[in-house]
Amino acid sequence: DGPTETLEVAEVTRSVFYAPLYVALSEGFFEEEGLSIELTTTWGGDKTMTALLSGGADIALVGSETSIYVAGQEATDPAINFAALTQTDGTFLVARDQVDSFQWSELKGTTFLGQRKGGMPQMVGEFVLKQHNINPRTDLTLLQNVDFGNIPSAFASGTGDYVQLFEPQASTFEKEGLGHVVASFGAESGRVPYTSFMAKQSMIEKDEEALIRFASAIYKGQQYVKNEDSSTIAMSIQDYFEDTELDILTSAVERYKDQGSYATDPLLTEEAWSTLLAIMDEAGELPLHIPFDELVNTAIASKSME
Amino acid sequence: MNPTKLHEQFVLEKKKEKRFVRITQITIIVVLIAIWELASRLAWIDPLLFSMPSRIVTLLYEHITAGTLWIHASVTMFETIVGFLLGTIVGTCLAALLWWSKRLSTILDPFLVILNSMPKVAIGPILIVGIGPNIGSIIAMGMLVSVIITTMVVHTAFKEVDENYIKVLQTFSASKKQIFFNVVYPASIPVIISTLKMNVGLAWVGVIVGEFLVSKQGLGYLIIYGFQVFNFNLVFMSLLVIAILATFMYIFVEYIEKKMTKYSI
Amino acid sequence: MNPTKLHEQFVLEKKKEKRFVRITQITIIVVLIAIWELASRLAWIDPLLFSMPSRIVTLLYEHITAGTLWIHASVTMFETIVGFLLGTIVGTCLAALLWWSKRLSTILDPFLVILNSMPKVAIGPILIVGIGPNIGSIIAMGMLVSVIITTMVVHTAFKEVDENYIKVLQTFSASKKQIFFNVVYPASIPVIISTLKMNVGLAWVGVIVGEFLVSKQGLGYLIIYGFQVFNFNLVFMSLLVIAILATFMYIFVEYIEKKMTKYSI
Amino acid sequence: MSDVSIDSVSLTYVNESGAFPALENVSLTIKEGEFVSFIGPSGCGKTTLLSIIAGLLEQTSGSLYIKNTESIGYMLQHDYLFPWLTIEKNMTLGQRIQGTHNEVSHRKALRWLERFGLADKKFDLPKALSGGMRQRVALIRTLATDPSLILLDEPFSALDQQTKLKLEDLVSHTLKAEQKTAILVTHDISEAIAMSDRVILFSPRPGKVAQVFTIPQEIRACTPFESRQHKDFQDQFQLIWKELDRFESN
Amino acid sequence: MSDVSIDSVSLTYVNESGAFPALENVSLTIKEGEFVSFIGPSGCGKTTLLSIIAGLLEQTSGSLYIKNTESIGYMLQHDYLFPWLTIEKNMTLGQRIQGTHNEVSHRKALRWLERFGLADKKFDLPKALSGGMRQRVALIRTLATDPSLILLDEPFSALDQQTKLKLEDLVSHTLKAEQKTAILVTHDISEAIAMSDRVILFSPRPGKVAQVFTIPQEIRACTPFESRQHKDFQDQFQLIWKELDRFESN
Ligand SMILES: Nc1ncnc2c1ncn2[C@@H]1O[C@H](COP(=O)(O)OP(=O)(O)OP(=O)(O)O)[C@@H](O)[C@H]1O
Ligand SMILES: Nc1ncnc2c1ncn2[C@@H]1O[C@H](COP(=O)(O)OP(=O)(O)OP(=O)(O)O)[C@@H](O)[C@H]1O
Ligand SMILES: [Mg+2]
Ligand SMILES: [Mg+2]
Repeated sequence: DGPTETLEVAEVTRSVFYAPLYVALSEGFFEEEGLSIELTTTWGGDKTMTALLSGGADIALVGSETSIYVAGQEATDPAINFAALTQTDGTFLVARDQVDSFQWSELKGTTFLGQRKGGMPQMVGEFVLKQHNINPRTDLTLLQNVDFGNIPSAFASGTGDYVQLFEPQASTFEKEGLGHVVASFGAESGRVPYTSFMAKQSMIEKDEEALIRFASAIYKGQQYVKNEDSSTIAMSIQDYFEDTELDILTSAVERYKDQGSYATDPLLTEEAWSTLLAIMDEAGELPLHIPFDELVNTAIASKSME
Repeated sequence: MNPTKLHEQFVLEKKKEKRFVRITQITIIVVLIAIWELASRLAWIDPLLFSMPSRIVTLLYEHITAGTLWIHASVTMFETIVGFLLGTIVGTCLAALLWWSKRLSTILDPFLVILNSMPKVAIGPILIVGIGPNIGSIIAMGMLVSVIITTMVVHTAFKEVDENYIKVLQTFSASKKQIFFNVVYPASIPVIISTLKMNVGLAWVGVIVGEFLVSKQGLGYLIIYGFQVFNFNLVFMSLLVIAILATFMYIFVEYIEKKMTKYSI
Repeated sequence: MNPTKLHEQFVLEKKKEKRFVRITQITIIVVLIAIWELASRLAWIDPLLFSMPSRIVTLLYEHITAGTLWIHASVTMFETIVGFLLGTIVGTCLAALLWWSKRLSTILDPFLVILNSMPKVAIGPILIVGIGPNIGSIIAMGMLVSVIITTMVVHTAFKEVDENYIKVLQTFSASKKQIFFNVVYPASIPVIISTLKMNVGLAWVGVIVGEFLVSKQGLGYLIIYGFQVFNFNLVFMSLLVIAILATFMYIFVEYIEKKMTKYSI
Repeated sequence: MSDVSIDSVSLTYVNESGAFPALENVSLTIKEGEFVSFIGPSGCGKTTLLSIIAGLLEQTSGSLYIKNTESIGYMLQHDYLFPWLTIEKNMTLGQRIQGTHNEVSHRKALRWLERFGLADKKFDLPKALSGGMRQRVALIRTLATDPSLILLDEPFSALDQQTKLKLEDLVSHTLKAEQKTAILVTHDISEAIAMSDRVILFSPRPGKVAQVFTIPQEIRACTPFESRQHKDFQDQFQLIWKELDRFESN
Repeated sequence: MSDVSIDSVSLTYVNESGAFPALENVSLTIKEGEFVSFIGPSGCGKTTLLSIIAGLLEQTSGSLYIKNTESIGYMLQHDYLFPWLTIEKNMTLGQRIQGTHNEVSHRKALRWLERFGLADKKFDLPKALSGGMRQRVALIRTLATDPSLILLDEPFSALDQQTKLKLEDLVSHTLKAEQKTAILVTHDISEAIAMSDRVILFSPRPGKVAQVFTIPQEIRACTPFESRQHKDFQDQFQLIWKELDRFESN
């Protein structure tokens, strides 16, 4: 074993959605690769990407769309997606009232409390609505004015008939009887590179080897998540979620696992990338049509799985 | 030298000094902007993160011609003014209440101190639950940021009114209400006005934070959206507009201050 | 009645009054908590959104016994104290600089006003670029929130030092430096200390906002994490701890104030 | 007929650090129309006694009879004109507070202003006036409520000598013409002699009536300015000075 | 030998609203060891002239000769003791600023303190002292730098009459014993006569030297307190009063 190398990782938020990362941390997969990880939460995509671009972090865990926004502005040293962590959207459609057999068309004429404009959840949300022939502008009242952290409060206090929520918010709502998960945006949208690990181009050129080891550890985490059952996973990651009850964690993991939100390997596919571009384009937020190989490095992920 | 000439010379020098100050200020701005532009263009700093004055101005121009700037700016301006007025008025009324009952003020004092050091951002959910996810919450945030500090400062001013003025009224057997409206309140107007100046700044901060929590439009919304789509040009443009508007509001308050405090105690 | 008796009676009454105030304060707290608890239990308010005092206290107890509270609280406390000290010291030094050159202060005045009304939250990314995503950015935010207002308030205090004290030194042909350190600075200490009191609150707000930007741990981290996982018990518990710590810090500053301002001008 | 009669009044200030007797067993009778001066070392309780008479403070023990408690005018040591009110408004403040402000009373106050040579300052703010002018306005404010008993606490202390001598004459003349009962607190022995019918000397804290000097009729007949040139003035001065000096040296 | 000689000095204050002549063509010579008083209506420029002599202001025209510019002591109208310094520190402030503070000069200042009866207040803060005591400390602070020319701007105006009369004696005695040249600004004609060798009367703004009164040797020989009882004192007072009064009524 060589000397351990320290990598600074900035994550965009702390979420059950990123379970494989926490598994890799708590099960010691990084140490096995001779890596020591400094994990900092830089709340929000802008802060995370800024930390990466300004050299404050070696690796960023952030929505892939951010790399496209950056590339759209002639970045000199662009952020490259080198390992996938999640491969679908992570939000769920929660209804205020119990619905027996949910049809998307039921959304028509209701008030839908969505996520904020410009972010992936909002774009996927609208994309899915359109796929079900619902025009988000005319067929329903779409509220997009509430900050991520305050959406549950707004819904719980009576705003909207439907709401788009992440886990463990959705599980908590169900448990408390405040709402019922009726559909999953992740399941509807299909595979997209949703949250990925990124490094700067220069970093990849300089220290590809460390990134490969990093991706290997992530791969181990992903395999662990794939193979173990939800409660084992929940127990493994509990240290990263203080004060969240184990049953909520388990149910959240379960839900993401079921719909295949967790990528089972770090490899990003061109097909999924095209879906991402299509979704962004549909939402009118695509600044530039960026080719797959310009922003994605598959070599690292491939080598890491060997 | 005769007085008229001395005065003329003095006025001339004053004018010169004023011109010098203005020129220096403009120079500072121009130089800073030039350095910024240059540093960005030559990639000493990452133009992605720091934007570039030329880009900001271009964007501003686009927003002006498209008419969208007006919408965002007027919404935020409205919220700020209402939040500012509410913060000042409610704070002053609370201060009056505390002045009225010394006992009440002793009892409430520690609560005020604690409230003052609470991060107001954290009570976002309570606002949203109480008022709903709408403009009301934003205004409430703009008010909340300034109301406690206004209460404390104005209450101190009320307490510090020279008690001899109060005694003058007492010799005429004035009631407590008469004392408040004839001495305490008018004597504190200068302090109230000077807290206005501070509140201008605080109300802006509060409203922008409020727009971070809930908003469809407004300059805070533009900032958050800019962050969301990693477009820092938009962020800097919004900050520029805020700076301009805040300056105007400050100048206006200063003007009122000059008008209202012609006398001095 | 003889003086000793009168004094005893007075002291007794004072004590009674003090006890009354304390009891009322405690009653207010207890009643508020009881209402809160009841309202939550009877589901008048949603316990998910408003939590419940009993749950908060249980959680607090768990955190204390698990030793995790100590980690979060000490990190935030450290950041706050450093941010607070930096804000006060840097602000005072800037104020001294402005006092030194009247011309400089005229030139910089509008810039200060504009900076003061900038929402500091929006410059988070710039801090991250300049300082990196670490504790430095948090402390910087804690400092930034208070530094401009400190500069303005302390500069005003420096300017308002009775110029006759300065004249006294001038009659001894004192240098400008001697004037600053022998009159202007010591005469302004009471004002500086009273801005400290304000800065305690501001530093807390700044540091919490800073932890919203970047954080591994701390009370602000717990708050934003609590929002993230929709655990409002955690949010309220953190606010409670902040309230307690901020109160202690305020009492400490008040104690210093009493010690330092034995004299009055 | 007595206007004010004070019967063994004592007052003790009490605060955290202790009880401080300020007045002890003060008994005093002041006749209607009389002009009395209080004199004594600093801190002997002169202001305290005025405040008790004015009803701003309550004595700890003893009793107080004042013929017309509703009709007291108290002029504080400094002018305390309200800087945000014009001279006219300042002057009629007492009337407005007491609800006696009407056209008649307003005209009366204006006549005072004329008599004091300040008619043209009616619409000015106090800051536009010199110290002496302000003092005159404060006096008018006190007179405007038409009190039968007037209390003056070192009204001339802040003035320079010329202004002071002139105001003394004016006030003395005014009060005599209006038949007011008056109590003047002062540190200036000459002033006390020149203006009063009687000078009450208080002993150091806690204040007691140490001695009462009745001013000879010849000096009383003069205006305050003239009386200072009176041949008996210096003797009277020396008399009081010595008594006061005794207190200070102890 | 003249210590101060002022030659047709004028000063005009200029600000936004205009130019205001405060002094016009003032010429004056003060001999070494002489005690001179400046008197005149309020605003006639007495303080302005002192400031010019002290070098705090520059005249608009005219010239000024002062024998020893380094050695001027200026005592402002109020005591302006620094509230955060002990009496000892306050007293030696001038020495420390001028870098002449050493054991010898410190002891010398302490001796002054003893002579003024304040030795036990050495470690007190100014607020623990009465007005008269503070004034004495301010005087020591001025004397402690051992100036040859002393400027006093209404040093006794804030005091009550007894304290004032006593301090006048003390200051007069001290300055005479130390052979200091002194200029006293005052509003109090009696004080000017009692303390000075010459009284300079200034005309109203813009200030000009209106008249110079040389005080008769017999009055000068007395202490200030005694001189007030001197038979010629009242005549001297009337003389100056009439001149001053002429200005005020115009
Ligand atoms: N509120 C108070 N609490 C305690 N002591 C007080 C209070 N007010 C006045 N005193 C004290 O009572 C004494 C009498 O005060 P008062 O003001 O009546 O004196 P005075 O004769 O008017 O003095 P001066 O001539 O200085 O005005 C003083 O020793 C003073 O320090
Ligand atoms: N800085 C200034 N700018 C303009 N005018 C001034 C200034 N300082 C003083 N004056 C004016 O100059 C005149 C002389 O002022 P100065 O203070 O010398 O008078 P003084 O004789 O000392 O008066 P007093 O007896 O009231 O102390 C006054 O009319 C005053 O208003
Ligand atoms: Mg008094
Ligand atoms: Mg003067």
